[in-house]
Amino acid sequence: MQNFMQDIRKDFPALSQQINEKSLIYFDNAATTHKPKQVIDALTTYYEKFNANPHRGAHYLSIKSTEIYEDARETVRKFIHAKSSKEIIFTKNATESLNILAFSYAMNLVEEGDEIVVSILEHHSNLLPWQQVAKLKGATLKFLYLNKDGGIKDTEIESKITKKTKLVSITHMSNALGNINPIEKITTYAHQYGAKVILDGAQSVPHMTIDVGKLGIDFMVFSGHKMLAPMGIGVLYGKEALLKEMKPFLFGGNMIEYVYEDYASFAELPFKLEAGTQNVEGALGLMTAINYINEIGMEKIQAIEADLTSYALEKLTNLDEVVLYGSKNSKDRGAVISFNIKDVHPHDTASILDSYGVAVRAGHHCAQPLMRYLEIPATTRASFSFYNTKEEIDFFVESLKKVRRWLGYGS
Amino acid sequence: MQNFMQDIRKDFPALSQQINEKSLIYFDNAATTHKPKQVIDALTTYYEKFNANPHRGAHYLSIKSTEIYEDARETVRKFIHAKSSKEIIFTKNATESLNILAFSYAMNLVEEGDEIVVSILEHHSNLLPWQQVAKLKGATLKFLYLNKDGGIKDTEIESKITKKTKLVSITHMSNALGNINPIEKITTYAHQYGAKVILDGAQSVPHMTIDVGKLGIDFMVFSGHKMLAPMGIGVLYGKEALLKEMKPFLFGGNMIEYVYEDYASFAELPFKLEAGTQNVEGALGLMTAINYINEIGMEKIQAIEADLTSYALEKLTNLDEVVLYGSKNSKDRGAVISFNIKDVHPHDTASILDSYGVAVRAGHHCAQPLMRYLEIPATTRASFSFYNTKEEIDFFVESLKKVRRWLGYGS
Amino acid sequence: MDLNSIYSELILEHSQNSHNYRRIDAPTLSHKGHNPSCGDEITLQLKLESEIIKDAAFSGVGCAISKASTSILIDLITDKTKQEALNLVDTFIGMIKREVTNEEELEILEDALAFQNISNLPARVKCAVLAWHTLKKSLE
Amino acid sequence: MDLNSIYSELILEHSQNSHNYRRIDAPTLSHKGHNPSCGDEITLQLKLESEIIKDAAFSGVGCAISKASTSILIDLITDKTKQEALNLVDTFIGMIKREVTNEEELEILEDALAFQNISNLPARVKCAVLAWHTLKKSLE
Ligand SMILES: Cc1ncc(COP(=O)(O)O)c(C=O)c1O
Ligand SMILES: Cc1ncc(COP(=O)(O)O)c(C=O)c1O
Repeated sequence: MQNFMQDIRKDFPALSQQINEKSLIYFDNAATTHKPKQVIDALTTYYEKFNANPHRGAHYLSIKSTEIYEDARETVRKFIHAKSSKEIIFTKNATESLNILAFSYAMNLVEEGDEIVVSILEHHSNLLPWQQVAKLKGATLKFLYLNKDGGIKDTEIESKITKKTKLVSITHMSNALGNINPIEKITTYAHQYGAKVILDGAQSVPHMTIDVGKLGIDFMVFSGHKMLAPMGIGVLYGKEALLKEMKPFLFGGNMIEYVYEDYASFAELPFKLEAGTQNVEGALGLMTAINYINEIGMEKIQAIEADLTSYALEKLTNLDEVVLYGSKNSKDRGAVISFNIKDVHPHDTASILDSYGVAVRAGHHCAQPLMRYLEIPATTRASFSFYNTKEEIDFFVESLKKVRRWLGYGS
Repeated sequence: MQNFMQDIRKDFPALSQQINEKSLIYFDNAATTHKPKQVIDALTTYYEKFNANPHRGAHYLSIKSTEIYEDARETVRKFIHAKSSKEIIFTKNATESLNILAFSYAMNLVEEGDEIVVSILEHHSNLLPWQQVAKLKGATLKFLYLNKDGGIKDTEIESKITKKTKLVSITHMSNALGNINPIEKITTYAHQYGAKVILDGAQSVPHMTIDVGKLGIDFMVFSGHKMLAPMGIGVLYGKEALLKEMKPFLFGGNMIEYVYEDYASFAELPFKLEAGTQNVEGALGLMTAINYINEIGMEKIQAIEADLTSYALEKLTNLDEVVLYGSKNSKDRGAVISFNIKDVHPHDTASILDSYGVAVRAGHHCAQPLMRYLEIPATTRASFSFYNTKEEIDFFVESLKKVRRWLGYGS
Repeated sequence: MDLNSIYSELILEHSQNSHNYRRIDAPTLSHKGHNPSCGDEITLQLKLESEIIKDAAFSGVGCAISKASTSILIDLITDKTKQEALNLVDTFIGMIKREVTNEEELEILEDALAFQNISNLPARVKCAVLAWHTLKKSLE
Repeated sequence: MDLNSIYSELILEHSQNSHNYRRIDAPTLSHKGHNPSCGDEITLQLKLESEIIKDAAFSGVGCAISKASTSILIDLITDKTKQEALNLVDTFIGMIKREVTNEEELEILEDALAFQNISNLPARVKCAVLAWHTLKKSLE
């Protein structure tokens, strides 16, 4: 394990930096992860050897770019166990994927009086698009609330998802608390009423094996940058029959069949939903990142991250000055820990930790309604990746202990 | 000049490749350009030393990423001579920028019976969004047609832009023919009637000095990948007062102020129009590309490209088997040459040239209505960048001469 | 890439002044195939008499490869049954996709074997298969 | 980065149990300032008597820096004229942006000089200026 970790960390140049004369401890992985040199090198090679506009050219570089782009699509398909590569649409991030679903799918599905169900845990990106649809269509947005543990109870699901529900859009793993939601239960329940289920996989796809078929979901979204790939590339997965019904979201080059002055017909899936020049290098980066993850093995990644999380949870539970949010049971959560230090605003905590080289996030984590629900203005969040270590957690905890003193409290 | 060119070409690793055992001659620059090593290195450094989610974190890497992203915005602002960096919105490509304008601006501006004016030269990306707006609003899409030279005559402008016109969206330089349109005339004329003008600068921003104020336009769009930067980054420029009126296009993280369960207020410009995690490395790549262009100097770039274009035009004019499209006058055009070889379909031409290592494009160039207007199914297109050379043009012309023979014609 | 194997005598012959490039009077089937990304557009006309393709012809625009492929297809299917023609299409598509590689099986393609190496030119595969897909659609 | 210069005695004193953290009866002006990205929300209350700020106080939530900055601001503007207060705000913002660097000019900021180095902590600049911007908006 020791050696394995040393090897792994060598793959990530950013991890061996000094920040403020301290070794960087990067615990902001839920925001974005660092990139292994395999991904960085793949991009460099792409620029040096390939780089052309795919799908449109008869020349060598264009053919290569097309191959790379479509290989990336197939790699994503396998990774999430989708049936067909037509079900994989490349977008710029999870947020765009959700907006496509809101405006090109839900706007045609939801009618006045219908209900859309989300949870109070949602990231703004999985909330604002539904507020828009609800407003424009005269539908109602309903929230699944949490029990004390941060979990969603069966009774909550059963009472909120009803025959009025047309759509459930829910996060798999909360970026703010780390909680993992009971997706299979929700899909089974939603499908009873014929409602469609969208999974926000931004936090789960990077950290657990995903089988869209087993989960029973209709759509899923995620972002490359949270899973070792570059920013600027995201994915929208949808069941082929459903994507087929959808009208295009962006209109322009690449997504057309015939174009007349006053009329145009559109290409088949997946191209119908990919307008303009696509981010080929982003797709290549995502493919390379997935290959990297597969090489380590998702099960190993999950085991390492679960181990780090329970180690950190235990240490933090032992600190009197720390208030923890989210499930106490590390089985119900991913590698995200939200907490506060008594009497200290999370921004001060984050700045002080930063001075020790420890990068954590402070704020509402794009989940203002959740913060309001928990009656806290903000939290401090430490989120781990498989490349983090227990030694880093030890140092982080030691640094945390100094925070109150910096702010003039006895301890 | 000789030495300068040698130095420049060394900056572009992709240019010194062998393709099919021939030296690559890359004449598909209107589709996408290659990237100088300065850009590639900037990305590598970013991944190795920075890389974090901007605008949300109190830690060092996040602060650096924020700085890089906002520096990039300021660099773009200066490059196109916009007044404020609030006028610069980062998007994924020119196509997305145009869709934002269609759905977040034009849909609120255009009413039944109004007219939207485009030209018959438009790229599908600057046509399909307007078809949608026209259809959804019951407005009429009007086309500026061409004279024999491929130019748009004053009388055409004067007869098509009328008091019914609400919006003119026009390409600065045609990607299919190379023609440069008389933008100042169009804006002056459109503004007389209070119509707004959108400039599709996808082909012009990479190749000429742009001053949005002098051009008098209201909005402009372009893509990074056509100007030495990566794919996945584009720009929407708009006058601040106009962008301010616009409703958001994508909804989610980053573009909010306050979020409640059933309601959200939005951030100020430019953030209101940038939802979700942005492509920071793309913005950095664009900034580095602009710095590279500035270092050479846009005037020098223009001079080199004009020289290459007239050299090639002259050579091609002398070939009996070549039919040229677009203006005969190299002053009215950018570094794009569209042509066909008699009796030969452009796809065959492109494949044969490819076997000589010459990368050109064949097809409708995302301008089907133009092809139909010109009554040709497709053209072959050679498009130059300042890093191309006359020797490359010589070789290209020699290879062209062999095309008819490959297809069994005497010469 | 070996251009000679693509722009071969046979293919050039069929791409220029093909005897199949004409119109049939009163065809029983007429189907348009298109390749929007290239602008290729080919109309295939068939005259069927009780399951037998008695006559076939094409018109439209296309590159040398798509025209030759169409013309060779027509030679091949004339006087064949619908079922035989469909079988030829499947074998041809199989050959292009490198799924059918058995030489004996491929033999029935006769002149159409000239396209065996088209997958070395991935950008042109669409041109080679256009007419075959069109035939399949029109017969089904 | 020198944390000592940020979390100094003075700032800590003002951020905890500040004597200005209270409510005024019948304020003449009450203005809410917020920093959505952090969740900071501060209400500034003023009692003006013919252009003189007779009393000022704040309430709300915020980090140590925003609370200290607010409290120090309040000490500074109490018994000053509106014009003097606005001048202090401009000088303070100028200092933070490193546009005003002349020491004599900065002297009027007194305790607020403690924030001179906050720009070394770019993520916290917003916290330090929140109250000052809020005051400016409320007076204008
Ligand atoms: C004139 C013109 N407009 C718009 C576009 C669309 O750019 P993109 O595909 O990068 O969105 C292009 C390039 O393809 C173009 O040449
Ligand atoms: C749960 C969740 N959903 C959606 C998003 C949005 O992802 P992006 O910003 O990459 O679009 C994030 C990340 O910020 C997230 O954590």
